[in-house]
Amino acid sequence: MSKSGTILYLDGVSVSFDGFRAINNLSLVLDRGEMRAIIGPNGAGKTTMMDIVTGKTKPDSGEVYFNGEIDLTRHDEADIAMMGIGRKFQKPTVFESHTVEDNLMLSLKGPRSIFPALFHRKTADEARRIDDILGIIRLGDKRHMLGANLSHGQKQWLEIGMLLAQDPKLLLVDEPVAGMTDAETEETARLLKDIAKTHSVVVVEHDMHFVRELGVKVTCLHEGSVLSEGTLDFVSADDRVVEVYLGR
Amino acid sequence: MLEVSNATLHYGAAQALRGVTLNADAGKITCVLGRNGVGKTSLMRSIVGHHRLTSGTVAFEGKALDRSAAYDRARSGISFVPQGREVFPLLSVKENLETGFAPLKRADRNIPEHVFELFPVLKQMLGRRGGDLSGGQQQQLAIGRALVMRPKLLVLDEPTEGIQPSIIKDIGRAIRYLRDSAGIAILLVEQYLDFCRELADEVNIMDRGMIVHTGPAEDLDKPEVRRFLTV
Amino acid sequence: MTFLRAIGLLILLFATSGASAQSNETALRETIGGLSSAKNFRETEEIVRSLGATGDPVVGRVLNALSDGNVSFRKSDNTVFIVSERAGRAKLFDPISGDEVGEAATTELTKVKVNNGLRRSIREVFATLTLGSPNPAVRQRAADTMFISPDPAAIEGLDAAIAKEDVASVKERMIQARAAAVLASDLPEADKLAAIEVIGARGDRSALSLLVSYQGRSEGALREAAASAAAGIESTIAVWNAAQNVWYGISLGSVLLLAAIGLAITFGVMGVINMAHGEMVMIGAYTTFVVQNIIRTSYPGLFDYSLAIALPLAFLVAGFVGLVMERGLIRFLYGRPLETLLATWGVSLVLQQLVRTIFGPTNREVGNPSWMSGSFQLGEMAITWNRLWIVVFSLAVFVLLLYIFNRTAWGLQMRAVTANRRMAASMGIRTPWVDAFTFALGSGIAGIAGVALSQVDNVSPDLGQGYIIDSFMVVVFGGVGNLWGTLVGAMSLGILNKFLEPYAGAVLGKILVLVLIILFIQKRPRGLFALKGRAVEA
Amino acid sequence: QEETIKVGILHSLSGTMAISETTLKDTMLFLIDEQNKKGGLLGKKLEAVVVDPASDWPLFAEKARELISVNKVSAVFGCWTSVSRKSVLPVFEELNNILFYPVQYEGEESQRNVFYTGAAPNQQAIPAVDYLMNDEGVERWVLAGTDYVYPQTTNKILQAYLESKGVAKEDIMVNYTPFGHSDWQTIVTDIKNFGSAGKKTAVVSTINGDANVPFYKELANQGIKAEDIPVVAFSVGEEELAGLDTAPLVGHLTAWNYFQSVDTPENADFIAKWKEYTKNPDRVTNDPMEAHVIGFNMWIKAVEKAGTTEPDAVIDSIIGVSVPNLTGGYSAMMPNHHITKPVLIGEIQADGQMETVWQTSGLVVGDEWSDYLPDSKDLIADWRAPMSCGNFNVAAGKCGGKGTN
Amino acid sequence: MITRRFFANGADRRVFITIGLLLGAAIVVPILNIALPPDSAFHVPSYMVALVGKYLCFALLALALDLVWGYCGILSLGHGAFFALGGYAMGMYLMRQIGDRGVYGNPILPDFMVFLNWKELPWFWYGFDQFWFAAIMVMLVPGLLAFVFGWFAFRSRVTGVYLSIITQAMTYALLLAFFRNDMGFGGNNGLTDFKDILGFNVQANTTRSAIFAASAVALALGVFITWAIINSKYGKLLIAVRDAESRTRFIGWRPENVKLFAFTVSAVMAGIAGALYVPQVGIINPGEFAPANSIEVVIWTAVGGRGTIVGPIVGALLVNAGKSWFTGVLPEYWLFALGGLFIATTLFLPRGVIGMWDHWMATHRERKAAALPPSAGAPAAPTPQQREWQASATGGAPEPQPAE
Ligand SMILES: Nc1ncnc2c1ncn2[C@@H]1O[C@H](COP(=O)(O)OP(=O)(O)OP(=O)(O)O)[C@@H](O)[C@H]1O
Ligand SMILES: Nc1ncnc2c1ncn2[C@@H]1O[C@H](COP(=O)(O)OP(=O)(O)OP(=O)(O)O)[C@@H](O)[C@H]1O
Ligand SMILES: NC(N)=O
Ligand SMILES: [Mg+2]
Ligand SMILES: [Mg+2]
Repeated sequence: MSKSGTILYLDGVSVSFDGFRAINNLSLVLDRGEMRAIIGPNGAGKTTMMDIVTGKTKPDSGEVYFNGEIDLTRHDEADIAMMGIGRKFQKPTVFESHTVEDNLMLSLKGPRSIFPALFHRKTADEARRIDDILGIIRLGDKRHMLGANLSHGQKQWLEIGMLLAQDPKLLLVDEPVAGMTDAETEETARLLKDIAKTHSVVVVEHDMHFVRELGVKVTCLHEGSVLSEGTLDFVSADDRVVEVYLGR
Repeated sequence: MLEVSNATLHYGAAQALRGVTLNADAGKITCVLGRNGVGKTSLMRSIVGHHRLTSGTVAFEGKALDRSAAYDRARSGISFVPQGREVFPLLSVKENLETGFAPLKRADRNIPEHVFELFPVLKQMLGRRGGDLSGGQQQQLAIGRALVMRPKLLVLDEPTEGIQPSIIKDIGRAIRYLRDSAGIAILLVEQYLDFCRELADEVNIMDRGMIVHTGPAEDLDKPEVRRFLTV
Repeated sequence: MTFLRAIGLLILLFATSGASAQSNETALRETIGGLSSAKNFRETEEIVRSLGATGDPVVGRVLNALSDGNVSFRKSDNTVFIVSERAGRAKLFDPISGDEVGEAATTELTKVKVNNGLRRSIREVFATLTLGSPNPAVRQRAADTMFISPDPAAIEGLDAAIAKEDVASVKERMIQARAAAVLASDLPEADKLAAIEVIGARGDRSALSLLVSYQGRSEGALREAAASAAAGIESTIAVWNAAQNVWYGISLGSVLLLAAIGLAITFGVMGVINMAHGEMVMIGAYTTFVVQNIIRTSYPGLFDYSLAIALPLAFLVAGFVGLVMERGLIRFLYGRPLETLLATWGVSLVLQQLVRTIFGPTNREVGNPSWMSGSFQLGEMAITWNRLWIVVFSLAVFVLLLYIFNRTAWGLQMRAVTANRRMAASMGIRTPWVDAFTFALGSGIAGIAGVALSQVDNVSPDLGQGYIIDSFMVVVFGGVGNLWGTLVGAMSLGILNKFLEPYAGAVLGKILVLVLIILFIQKRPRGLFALKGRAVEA
Repeated sequence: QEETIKVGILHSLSGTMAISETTLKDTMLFLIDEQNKKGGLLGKKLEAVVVDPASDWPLFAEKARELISVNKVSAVFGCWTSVSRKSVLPVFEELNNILFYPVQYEGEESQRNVFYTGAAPNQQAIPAVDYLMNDEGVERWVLAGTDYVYPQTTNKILQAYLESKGVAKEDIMVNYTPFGHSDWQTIVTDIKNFGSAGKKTAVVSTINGDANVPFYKELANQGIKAEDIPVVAFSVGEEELAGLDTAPLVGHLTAWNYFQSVDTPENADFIAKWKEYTKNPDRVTNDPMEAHVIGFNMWIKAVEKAGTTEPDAVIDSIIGVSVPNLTGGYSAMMPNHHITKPVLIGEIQADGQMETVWQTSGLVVGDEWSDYLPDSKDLIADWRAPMSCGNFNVAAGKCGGKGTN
Repeated sequence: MITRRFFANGADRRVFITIGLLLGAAIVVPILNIALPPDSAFHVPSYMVALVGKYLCFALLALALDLVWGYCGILSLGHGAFFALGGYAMGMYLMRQIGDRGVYGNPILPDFMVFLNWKELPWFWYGFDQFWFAAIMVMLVPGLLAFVFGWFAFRSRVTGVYLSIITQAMTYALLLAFFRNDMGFGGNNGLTDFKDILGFNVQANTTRSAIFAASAVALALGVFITWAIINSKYGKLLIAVRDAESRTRFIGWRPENVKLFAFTVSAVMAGIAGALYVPQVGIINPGEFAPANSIEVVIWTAVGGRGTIVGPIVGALLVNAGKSWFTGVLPEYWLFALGGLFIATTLFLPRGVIGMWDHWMATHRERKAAALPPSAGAPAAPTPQQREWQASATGGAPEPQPAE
């Protein structure tokens, strides 16, 4: 396998916690501009995989490359984020004592050092961008509400908004539609497809309708490694996938 | 079994519930649906005693609960699976389950076998800390933990969130089983419409802090009901 | 002086050779009576010497009393008595027979003053008198005293005693005492070399002391022999010193553990930044004081049980104060841990001042019961009983807590409640009850720590302040929320401290320990026994 | 409202020093009460103004300023630690008032507005060492102290003194511990080891306050007997011993200018009244209390002599004033603002009292500038006109320390 | 939302009023002290000037702490160390100004060095005879210590109580070190007996007034700088780091740098406060390093209201004025009063004086805006019982938590 041309390249990655192998010799390649859906049973290691990519967890072994050239295991979270990998967490975490608007403002792409931040003035461009995002995540009327006071689903949306604001090259989206209504789920699928036109995306979801909606290649993880890969129809026809994941 | 009447709730000056009236009967599955932020969680938390209603009443088995604390409500047979799981992160899975022993008589202090039948992964991971589990595993633990208490009323706030499809099916079966065999009342908040439609004996639709529709599960296919669930 | 000694020796010979010295009571009385007219310590000492010179064991009584400062004479007629004073009245006893002969107001009496020099002389005289005692322990003590203050004149007495002695260990001590006397005498070199060997073989500090001082006075072969014997002892002592440091470290560690372990619950488990923790310890110590005070005034016989009585009481008193604090204050602050700092700081000020108002600002006396007094010798290491018991006690408390915490339903509920109070309530756990009793448990444990600490430290309103910083340091260093961390943290800080102290001194040693803590936390930002993994970040 | 003469009392009633200073506050209240019973001063009643500087040194300065500027006191009795005295010195100088300082201290100071009624090193430390050397035959010395200025200075003086007496350097061990040191195991063992070098050894302790109790407990438990290695302490009085079981400590020594056990009619009278005043038959008395008694009586006398409480007048009139002390003699205020005192060496008794075993034959004049420190041996203080100088250099013949040229 | 903005304006207005008051005091108080005769009703006695000047320094220290604690969640239990270091730097300058007026008349060595037989001035005392040098050191030494300490600690991701405890260990170690006479800072007695500052007699009324004015201006400046920091994007970041440090990392910020900057700025502010404090109280000694002192600063801040700009100032003034007053009028019972004050504050003013005021105003306005009947809203200042219920009901706190 060649790394060049890939946006994300994992090869032979393993990690264990107190002897439990959460990721087991996992290999996964994502091409530039690709969107990939990842499914798999609870505990398969999907979130852990994202932890590894974003620098939160260091793998015990294996290669993790971004953009074909950057060894992500040598960088920390902030570096990785700056390189253009954004993430939405499974459990939504937003800045609770900031307003929705400020949450977005802090996430907006731009320099990340202290002094510029100290003398920063909001530009018209940024204001517009924030308004746009607020429109997308439908929190326009809640822009001055504190993060802490949002409902669960609203936090999910805000997280997505923060991810959009960062405008990363690669988006890792962990269970974006958990807690959303069916209509919102469809909306989110549309949004992600839209984003995927210009970005690379990895989506983790258990909602098969949603995954189907996305209509992209699907990888099913199980016990830390790839169980099956292909179109959704292909994967869901796999007996092992049915056995461990979809159920009968 | 559970009667909520005319419940209102405020967060500071913001109003989250506006005169909600709702019943959940023994041997029935009562579903609450609604868009994000309409007040479903607020309602559930008011029922289990995490929030104190500004006005209105909650009665369980004919007794008003408004003054009683969350632990007394739990002791009287209400158990709760919260949105966001809230497992005890530093307690092992086994200990998490055992926290459900508190309201039980000494003789009943065991973990019912059906918990492990339903969620086999919990049996494998008895010694692991709750917080180390994956999201879906935690959700399973949260449901299992609620079952340990042998509730008369089970309140589930989006229990399928983050759970793999096969287990969602199992949960559906389990809920039905609990309703049918034990005859307990089940109050279920769901976004997952299909799941709801399959299970519910009665659905309540919420919007902006109010119950805007109550009826049988089939109503979910009516456009005037669907309206409340679209964006 | 030498003349007196010579007489002493003669009489001693006479006494120990078996012929019973017909005590001339009137002569004795006259000598004792001289105590009332002795103008200074030197004159008193001469009387003591001449009493000793009688060789009559009955003088032991008056010498003993004199050494304890219990001999007085009546101002009106200069009669000397052994007295036992209580509240301004004194019972009078005859100095020879020991019979009670009356009573007097203390103001009617003048005490015969003693000082260290005099006490030393009495001790020596006493030794020569008791070398023939029927009690082997007394004989051994006599021999040891004679070893420390060797007197060539005693050689013959010792020889006689050695010949008669049938307890091997006592005999050995006598032989060593004789060797010491030989070194001090002008016997030939060969005898002295043999003596040096005997003393060197004894191998303890007093032997070393003798050898070093002899080394300074001698020359030639003797000097070399003394030097090498001394060096031998020094090297064994060095090994013992290392062992001693470890012991001291453990002992300091156990004090830290005791001080911190209650905090490991109120702060470590419950998350209350409990600045009043030290005051809970103080309350325990004052409870001990009160218990001892009552015992002292009303049931003196129970003194040895005072700690056993104080222990449960201290637990209850401090636990009760904790309970009141939790119900009245802390419970409003769950979820706002930082404010507990402000409130408990307030409580700590109030408690300190309250104790100051009730018991006064000064130290209060808390005594060691006999089983916690003194020390025993383990090789060249003196292990004090109070420290030993504190080590044992602290470990017992630790094990008990560990059990409650990990093995009981209460422990489980405690951990659940502190992790997520609201959810715990929804599991049917009576959170207010758990909170209150957990806090009371932590406070009660602090209280019983106070009982133990009252045995080594001073009981004053500031007692708690002295421990609060160390306690937090230990709990945090060990890793918040982990009882094992508290144990290992306390022990390692104790031992570290005690190993640094001899090299750096107490002050620099302490600074170094603090700096090492700071550096260590950089390596392990969540303490020694850090919890890892998702569970912690969640 | 009848006019009163106000007297400031500046002793910590809370914090670490409360343990020592509270008694002195009570003493002052007692003395003022007694004086008022006698008819007050200059026909007016005395009024005590008590404040609590809370063992907080800058707060001492603030409270001193408050006493003088706001409460308009005529004199202040207060302070215990040297640092608190240092903290208030500039205030007394600036606002020109009077401070009576009742505690033994390291010397090296003489200030116009301060009267030192406690002992200077030559009134305590040096006689104690002399006693040990001559009467107990001590040849080897452990100088153990709390690490701060008083012990450091006293030990510097003692070291110089001992060396001048021919004690070898290796026969002196100096050890400092932090305030409140509570684990004495190592140090007591060190002392034991140091004492087993075949020479008679003694410990000179300048250990302060709280640390003493655990120190003596450890000494007792490790079985260090006064007959073997005596400890002579300069900061341990009856008050400190009240917190200890002294039975195992019998024979250890202290050096002071007063003991409660001193058998004089003045003392008996004072103790009786004191116990009555405090309504506590167990209340003890101690040396700094006596210093306040002397200082207070001197101030009364000086005010009467001057006919005013005006500080300048009192400062002038008090020199030479002599009042009975409680040990049966008279103490006089010297021109250096230090007083004359007898020096007593006492052995600790089983009842927590000290028994005098040695006493200077006469009174010793407090020597503010030690003769054993190179830079202060040429200095003297004399606050009488025309010299009126606290640091007159007799070698250079001028005021102001060394002088620049 | 309009209410929020309006209210934000209110907070800003309060800041500017505070700055105005401080600058006004800097001018008016010296005039009232010096120009008016002592018997005038408007005369401010020197005693007051010194006292309030001291409080202002404490207020600046509390403000410095609030910058890191209130806005960044770093509960420093060692801020007294920076204050004391600033104080020592100033103290060293003042000592050198004594020149040969010391008791031993040594032109170079301070008295305490002379009587402990020091032969020459230690190297670290060089330069302190120059005011500009001392002034730089006042900021540099605390700043540098904070920078180095913070650099290591934040990089190692030491947070929460672990950080609090090592800051405490730091100040405690410094306390013990400065106690040592061998360190060359006067041991326990510290530095005292100052004579001149910049050639003016420190005890003169005019000098006192000038230092008072300097303190007021410094505090005003501190308020302004803190306000500017808090209202910048960086300020928002600071709060974000306080609430969810690891989250900021995943959007590319470096929380260690964010914290380090605030910590260093705060230490410099504390150092300046210490430097202004020393000439006003006339002594600096290791007691300032005592851990209890640093805890007290935390308490002032909490009393006034953490996470507000004016709160710490109000808290410092209130508690210290209380302490001054109580120790004078209730010398034997003032600890009851002060302790009771702290307890009452937590019970009845859980967000501190200013925080509670804000909360009350906010709820009041919001309720008005929502035009709800008052009975329907939750009461503004809940009673303890109600709050307990809420606390247990909301599990986590609605208010920001520190990192631990
Ligand atoms: N720190 C840890 N300690 C122990 N086990 C861990 C730890 N972190 C993760 N695990 C385990 O690793 C496995 C993978 O977890 P992960 O969160 O990646 O699963 P997931 O695929 O995201 O599942 P889900 O769909 O439920 O979110 C799980 O079994 C989990 O229990
Ligand atoms: N603590 C709070 N303070 C103020 N407002 C709150 C608070 N919690 C929730 N809200 C608001 O109350 C409303 C109802 O929230 P709730 O959590 O009950 O919604 P929900 O129906 O459960 O939504 P979701 O489907 O997203 O979980 C939301 O608009 C939310 O913003
Ligand atoms: N002056 C003293 N004892 O500090
Ligand atoms: Mg996951
Ligand atoms: Mg919800």
